[in-house]
Amino acid sequence: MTATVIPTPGAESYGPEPEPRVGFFTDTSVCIGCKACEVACKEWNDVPEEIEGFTGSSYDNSVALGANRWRHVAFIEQRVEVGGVSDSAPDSFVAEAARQQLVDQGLEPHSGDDGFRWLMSSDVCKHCSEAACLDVCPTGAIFRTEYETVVVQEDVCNGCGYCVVACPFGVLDQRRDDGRVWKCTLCYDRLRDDMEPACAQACPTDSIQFGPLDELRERADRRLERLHERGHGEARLYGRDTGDGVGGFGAFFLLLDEPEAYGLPPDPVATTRKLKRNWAAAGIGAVALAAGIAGSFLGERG
Amino acid sequence: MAECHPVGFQWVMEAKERGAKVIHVDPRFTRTSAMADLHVPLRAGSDIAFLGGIVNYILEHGREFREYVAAYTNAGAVIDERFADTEDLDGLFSGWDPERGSYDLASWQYEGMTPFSAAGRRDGAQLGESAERGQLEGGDPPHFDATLEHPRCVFQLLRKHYRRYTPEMVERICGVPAATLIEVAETLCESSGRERTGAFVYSVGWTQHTVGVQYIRTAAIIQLLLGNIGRPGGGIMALRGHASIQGSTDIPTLFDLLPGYLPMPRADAHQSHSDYVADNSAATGFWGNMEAYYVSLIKAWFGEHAGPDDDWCFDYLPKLTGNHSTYPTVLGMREGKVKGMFCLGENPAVGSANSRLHRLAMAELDWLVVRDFQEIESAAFWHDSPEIENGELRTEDIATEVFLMPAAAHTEKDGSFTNTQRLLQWHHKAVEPEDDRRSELWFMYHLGLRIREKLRGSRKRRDRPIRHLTWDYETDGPHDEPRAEAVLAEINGARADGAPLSSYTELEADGSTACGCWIYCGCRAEGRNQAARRRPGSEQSWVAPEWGWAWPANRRLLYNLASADPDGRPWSERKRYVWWDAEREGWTGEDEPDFVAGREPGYEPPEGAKAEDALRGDEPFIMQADGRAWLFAPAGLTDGPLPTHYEPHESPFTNPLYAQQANPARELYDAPDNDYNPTAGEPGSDAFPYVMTTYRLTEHHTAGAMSRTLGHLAELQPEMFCEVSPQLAAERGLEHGGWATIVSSRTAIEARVMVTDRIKPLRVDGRVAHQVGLPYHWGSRGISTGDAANDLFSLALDPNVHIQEVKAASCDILAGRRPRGPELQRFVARHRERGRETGR
Amino acid sequence: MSDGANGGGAPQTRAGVGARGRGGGERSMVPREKPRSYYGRPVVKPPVWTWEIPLYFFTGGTGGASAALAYAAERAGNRRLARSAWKVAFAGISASPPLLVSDLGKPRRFFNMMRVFKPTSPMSVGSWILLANGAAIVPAAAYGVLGRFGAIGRPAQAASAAVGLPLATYTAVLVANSAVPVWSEARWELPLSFAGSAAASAGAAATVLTPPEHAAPARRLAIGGALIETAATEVMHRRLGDLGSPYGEGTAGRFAKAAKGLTVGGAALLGASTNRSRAGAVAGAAMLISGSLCERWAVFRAGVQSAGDPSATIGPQRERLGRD
Amino acid sequence: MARSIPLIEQLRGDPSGRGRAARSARSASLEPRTARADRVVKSICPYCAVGCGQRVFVEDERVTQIEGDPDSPISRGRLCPKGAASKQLVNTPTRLRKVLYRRPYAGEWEELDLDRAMEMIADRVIAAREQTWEGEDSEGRKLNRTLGIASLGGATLDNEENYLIKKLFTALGAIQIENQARI
Repeated sequence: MTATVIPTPGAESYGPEPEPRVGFFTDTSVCIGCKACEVACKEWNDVPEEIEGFTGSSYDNSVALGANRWRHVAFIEQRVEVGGVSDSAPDSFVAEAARQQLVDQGLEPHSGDDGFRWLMSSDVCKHCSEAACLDVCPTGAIFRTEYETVVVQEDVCNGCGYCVVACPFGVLDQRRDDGRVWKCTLCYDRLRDDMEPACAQACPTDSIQFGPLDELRERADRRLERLHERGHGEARLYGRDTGDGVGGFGAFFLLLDEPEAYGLPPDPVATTRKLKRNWAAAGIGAVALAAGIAGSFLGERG
Repeated sequence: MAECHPVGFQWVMEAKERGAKVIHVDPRFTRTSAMADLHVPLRAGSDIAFLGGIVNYILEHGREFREYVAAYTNAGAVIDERFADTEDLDGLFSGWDPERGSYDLASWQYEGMTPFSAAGRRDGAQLGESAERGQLEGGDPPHFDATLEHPRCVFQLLRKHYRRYTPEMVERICGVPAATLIEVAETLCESSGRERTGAFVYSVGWTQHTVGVQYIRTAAIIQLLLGNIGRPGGGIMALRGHASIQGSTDIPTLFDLLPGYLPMPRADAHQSHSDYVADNSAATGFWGNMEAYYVSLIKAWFGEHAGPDDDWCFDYLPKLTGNHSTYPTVLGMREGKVKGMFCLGENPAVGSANSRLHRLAMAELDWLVVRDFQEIESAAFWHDSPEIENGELRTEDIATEVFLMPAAAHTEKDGSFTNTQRLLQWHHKAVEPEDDRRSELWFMYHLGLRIREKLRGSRKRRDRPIRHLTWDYETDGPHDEPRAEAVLAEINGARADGAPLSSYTELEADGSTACGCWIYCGCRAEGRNQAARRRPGSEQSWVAPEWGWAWPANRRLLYNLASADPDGRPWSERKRYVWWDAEREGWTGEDEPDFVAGREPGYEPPEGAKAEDALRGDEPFIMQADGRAWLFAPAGLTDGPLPTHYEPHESPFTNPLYAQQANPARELYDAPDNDYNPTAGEPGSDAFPYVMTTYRLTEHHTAGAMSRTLGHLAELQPEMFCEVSPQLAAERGLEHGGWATIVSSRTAIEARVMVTDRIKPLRVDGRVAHQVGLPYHWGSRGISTGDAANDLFSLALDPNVHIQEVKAASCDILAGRRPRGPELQRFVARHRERGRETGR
Repeated sequence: MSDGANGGGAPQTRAGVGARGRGGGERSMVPREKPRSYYGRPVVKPPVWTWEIPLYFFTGGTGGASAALAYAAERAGNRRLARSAWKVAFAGISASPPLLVSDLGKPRRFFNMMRVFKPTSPMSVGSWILLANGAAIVPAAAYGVLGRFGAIGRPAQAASAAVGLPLATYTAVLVANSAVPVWSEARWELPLSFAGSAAASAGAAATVLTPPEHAAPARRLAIGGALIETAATEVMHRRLGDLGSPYGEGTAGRFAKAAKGLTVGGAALLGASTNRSRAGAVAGAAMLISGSLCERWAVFRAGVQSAGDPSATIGPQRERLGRD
Repeated sequence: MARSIPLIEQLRGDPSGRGRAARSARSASLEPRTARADRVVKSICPYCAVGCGQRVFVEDERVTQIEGDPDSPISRGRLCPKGAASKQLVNTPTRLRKVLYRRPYAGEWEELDLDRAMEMIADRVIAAREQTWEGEDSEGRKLNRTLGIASLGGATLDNEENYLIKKLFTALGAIQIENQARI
């Protein structure tokens, strides 16, 4: 493997005694989908509104993370089938309509609890241990802070857009009228004053927990164990494992379904892990080009 | 609760984490349902049947908390033999007068008590009585069977009344499977008793019905039977929807009340101070001191001018002659009787039932003052409304003068809000309001000053109250803002020498004390603003008594003596809250005991004792004349002593229990633009085959003035939509993400369609019941706009409190957008007619 | 009103929902025909880059390869060819920075590119490469075309050739080093395709500007480049499999098709017209240049399309997890 | 602080340029705007009736931030989306600043001086009251009231405000005083 597993590249630059690494643990099993995080974030960070209109995607009208949305709450309506395989709601509409034909005639009584569930989850920048956006940023606008978070500096970013395609989660995006790229800063400014990030501070049910990452990981492990004990076998941690393709998330999640159901990649890999290979290929290309050029002159000179 | 009170819901989540079971009963699957252990969808408007089914389950299985019920409720009271139940009279109680359309309450009394004279109480019956006053002749029920076996005792009447509310009947009425009802009932029973308590939480989903008060009453019966009142973790929590809606009920901007739930005087019964006091005070319980509360209020308002010589200024108070609530007022506006109106932080053009009627009525006013943050629909009705759009109103024909005045925000004024737990919390001014922005305190005070100035020389009798009004509050700041603390001081009350009062027990009926709201007396005890107390929650007990101030007397849990047994011992250590400390000879515990200080549990009132002295030491319900909680309400309600299932005024279903379809005492208005849908069984009801219900979303606030105008909220729910089941969508050809038109006899509105499994069709009375869910936040103004759901609803009111039925009515829903222009009303008329021609 | 047979109506975005309800004909052994997603919405963001970037891929590639070609021609003593190639190199390289600047969200902050040197960032490395190219090409071309400033011109020519080669291929790293599946999964083929494309356009441009008798190496380079470009692209399409579907659909598909046609056709025409018609050679060269341009555009647009398809992101990841 | 040159800083302990070297002077000295607040004022959320505690940060007589008050035993520092939008509620540029007046039959708003508006409203209240005064009913019972003036609102207002509304209107004999609690 070419990957070098340094916990958070860049952090070493703050000397031998950096601040403890902080992050988020977003426990979606207690998320009530109120979107306080979205609003609190916008209020604190002066993020402009972006009205997408009525999307019909359950109660999600803010679509996705982006330059103008640093917290985004997903809503998933599901019928859970036997064996835990579940489908999103839209398909079940069709099935339901068909079943209705039977109901109209045979009138099977409607059960109060037939496995329907409504998942909600507040997404945010993952503040990856190996952050592709940070790696590819050519200006140093994106950097690893002393808290080992990943921040875009608005006074440096020149809007080159490379980070946009580098992020395996689609977190970063360019603000159209501004040209720069924006994303969650984990409230870098607030951290300086020992304040919690705005979203975590607002979250009514503590679905968003902020703190030193090692503490959060312990808390998450305990929570997962508890949920499993209670029979929620579908609960899983996402981004907790430092052995994953981005070296673990600084902002990780407890999910109740596969990541892709929430619009998250199941196995994200920091693209820079393959950087050496990419350069090797380019080197081969360049050598081939040189050889080709040289070869074109073969026979030219006696 | 997660949907509309997310921050309060953190405590539910915490309880759940500790093992509490959360059951959510709601027609739609909400964010609360998503967190609940069990979601029970039921047909909107059928809750009394559902709750009655639980009552029946408790009684049939002997699951009541027997000791609690026997000791603290009126279960053993024997009722007048003339009383006849709805089971006897097919849906009516005894005393129904079809001519007057109201009940004579005489036969509902405890046996052996003289009922109130009916003379001169015509308007009273229409108005409803305030149950808080515990109107009884006095003292304990004359006939009381502690064994609860007497056939006419309340306990037995209750059994008889609810016997037919079986799980099967519940399934038939509510669409809730019998097994689910049993599961809910069993869970409640298991969660109650000495060691455990269960709580009910409700909101306007229960109140906005023609039987709204009885919904709450049914829950109260359950909670009393299970011993869940006055105990920690028990109770019935009304989750109210506005920052100070509780405060605006306590210090009422309501037509029928004076501060502290004192009734407004009525022309038919109260021509003098003594009439009024005699009629409204009780011989026993704390309402026995009603005169002291009232006289202190009059002293606060009219100061030196109020005294026994002038009958305590009784003529200064305007008198009621019936229902003057907001809906009759709107009709008065429409008829031109009301000349001017103030809208103070309220948006009736979106938020009131039949809001269309409200807009039409506003166009008949001479003048309208709207005070708000934004140009809301109620201010814009003359140039931007559906009626302007469809040509029913033309701007150039509307004579109404409109004053739109910018209001100050909560950050721009001092003052107190009373939250949903009766907790007064002070908010401090952070910045001065800019430009013309002013508080209502400023507006009312300076308006009052100007009016007084203009009437200063008047010799008219009618102007005396305004001239004699105490109206000289200290002001400060660049705008001469009256000091809110000075007003609070008047509310709290003071002795003649100006010394602040500390408790309502200090109030006197002789004029030596002044108090603007007796239940708030003590909020400035020792001259300190108790509402501004902010000792951090982490630094005090879980009851947090030093955060803000709760009325009355900073009690956080009402009737908390019921947390102890009749001997004053906690029912259980686990659930101890307030108990009798025999060594210290006093009540003690986590909270301020809700009782006469130092009165021992064994206290027996001496002969002739009055007011609270007439209550025994083991009677915790101190506001009731008999000190007991009422399973059966012998007085105080206009539509029955026991809750009974009636169909909503507009329903696609007939009442399977009784021939009486809907609440006989409900208030209806035969007025233009207030046509009613035919209800089940009437010709034309087929035109409105579905149930519709309204609700809120987390992202918006009531009629939208404080949310649709803000980008950060508007983007989260950007458009009006309706929620329907996949089955209804199939039946009506509705397309997810497309448009639907919802029709009632009043009008038609359009909404984007959300087809969702969160709305389930139910099987009701042998048919499929479809429900249409309508968030009611939208109007034509602001960043996020849409049709107003309340346009669809009629004026059909609860007879006790005159609240409109917007949580259950009938409708039709069609695919596509609604007609525009004059075609809209023609379309509605055609729809109505089609039903009449082809329907049953 | 419709009969409502299908009235449940799924939302506009159906892609990637569960397998159920999807056409019943096929039976697959894998549990899901298509990976699940969140309302069919993309997982990764599409590039925000505009037309300047694919054009820059072309100008940089052509310029860089031309510098190497010119240097080789100098060494081979083909002065006529060298002169033409220096001109093309100068044009290509000097056109590149304005294109890059123009694409920036904050063009005034272009110089922030020089704020740090980030070995982990192909764009940072590329910026320094471009800077080096810019610094070298001016004296190199001045000497090569005008014959002046030889003292610095001569070493500059060597340097220009040396940095020109990576300029032609690093852009492939730039796109391959991303979360866009159709790019990142083509990391081995893209540089060769870009190198071939650069060779084709550089050779073709030099062919046009050089008298035929001196243009033979350029012609050979153009044809050889075209063949390598076509072959590498073909391998890439095949190896990408389903992931490469953007190259067969939509805008990217049209550009890919055009690129292939123009490149193969241009190479054939150029090869056939070697000794006959100058017009034919010019036409063939023009086709190759256009083909090269189309190829860059195909790659760019394929990235946009691939990023927009959640199954392209999720599918390979799920498969990878399944393998583990 | 001395302006550091990132390229040089890279050589001083941040070779990959991903950490301290890339940090701008602005970032190095960043602090939350709340740290600059002249005062923090304790308040209560103006939306629903849960009564969550708020802290209002004021700088140069402007509200610069509103967030939950961790001291509150009700809310423990948390807010819902509406409460979290309180800053926008009070600062939004669309908020009314001036009294607007619509004349009878007019098609437009016009600005009106606040003092003048107060005077006009006082006159109209007195006139409407005179016009619709009811001293007694047909049976001679005392009424002492007017049904010509109505007021709606109070649930969003302070207790002190409701008190003055009820007090003044009652003294004027107006009884149709209502609020959202009815609705």
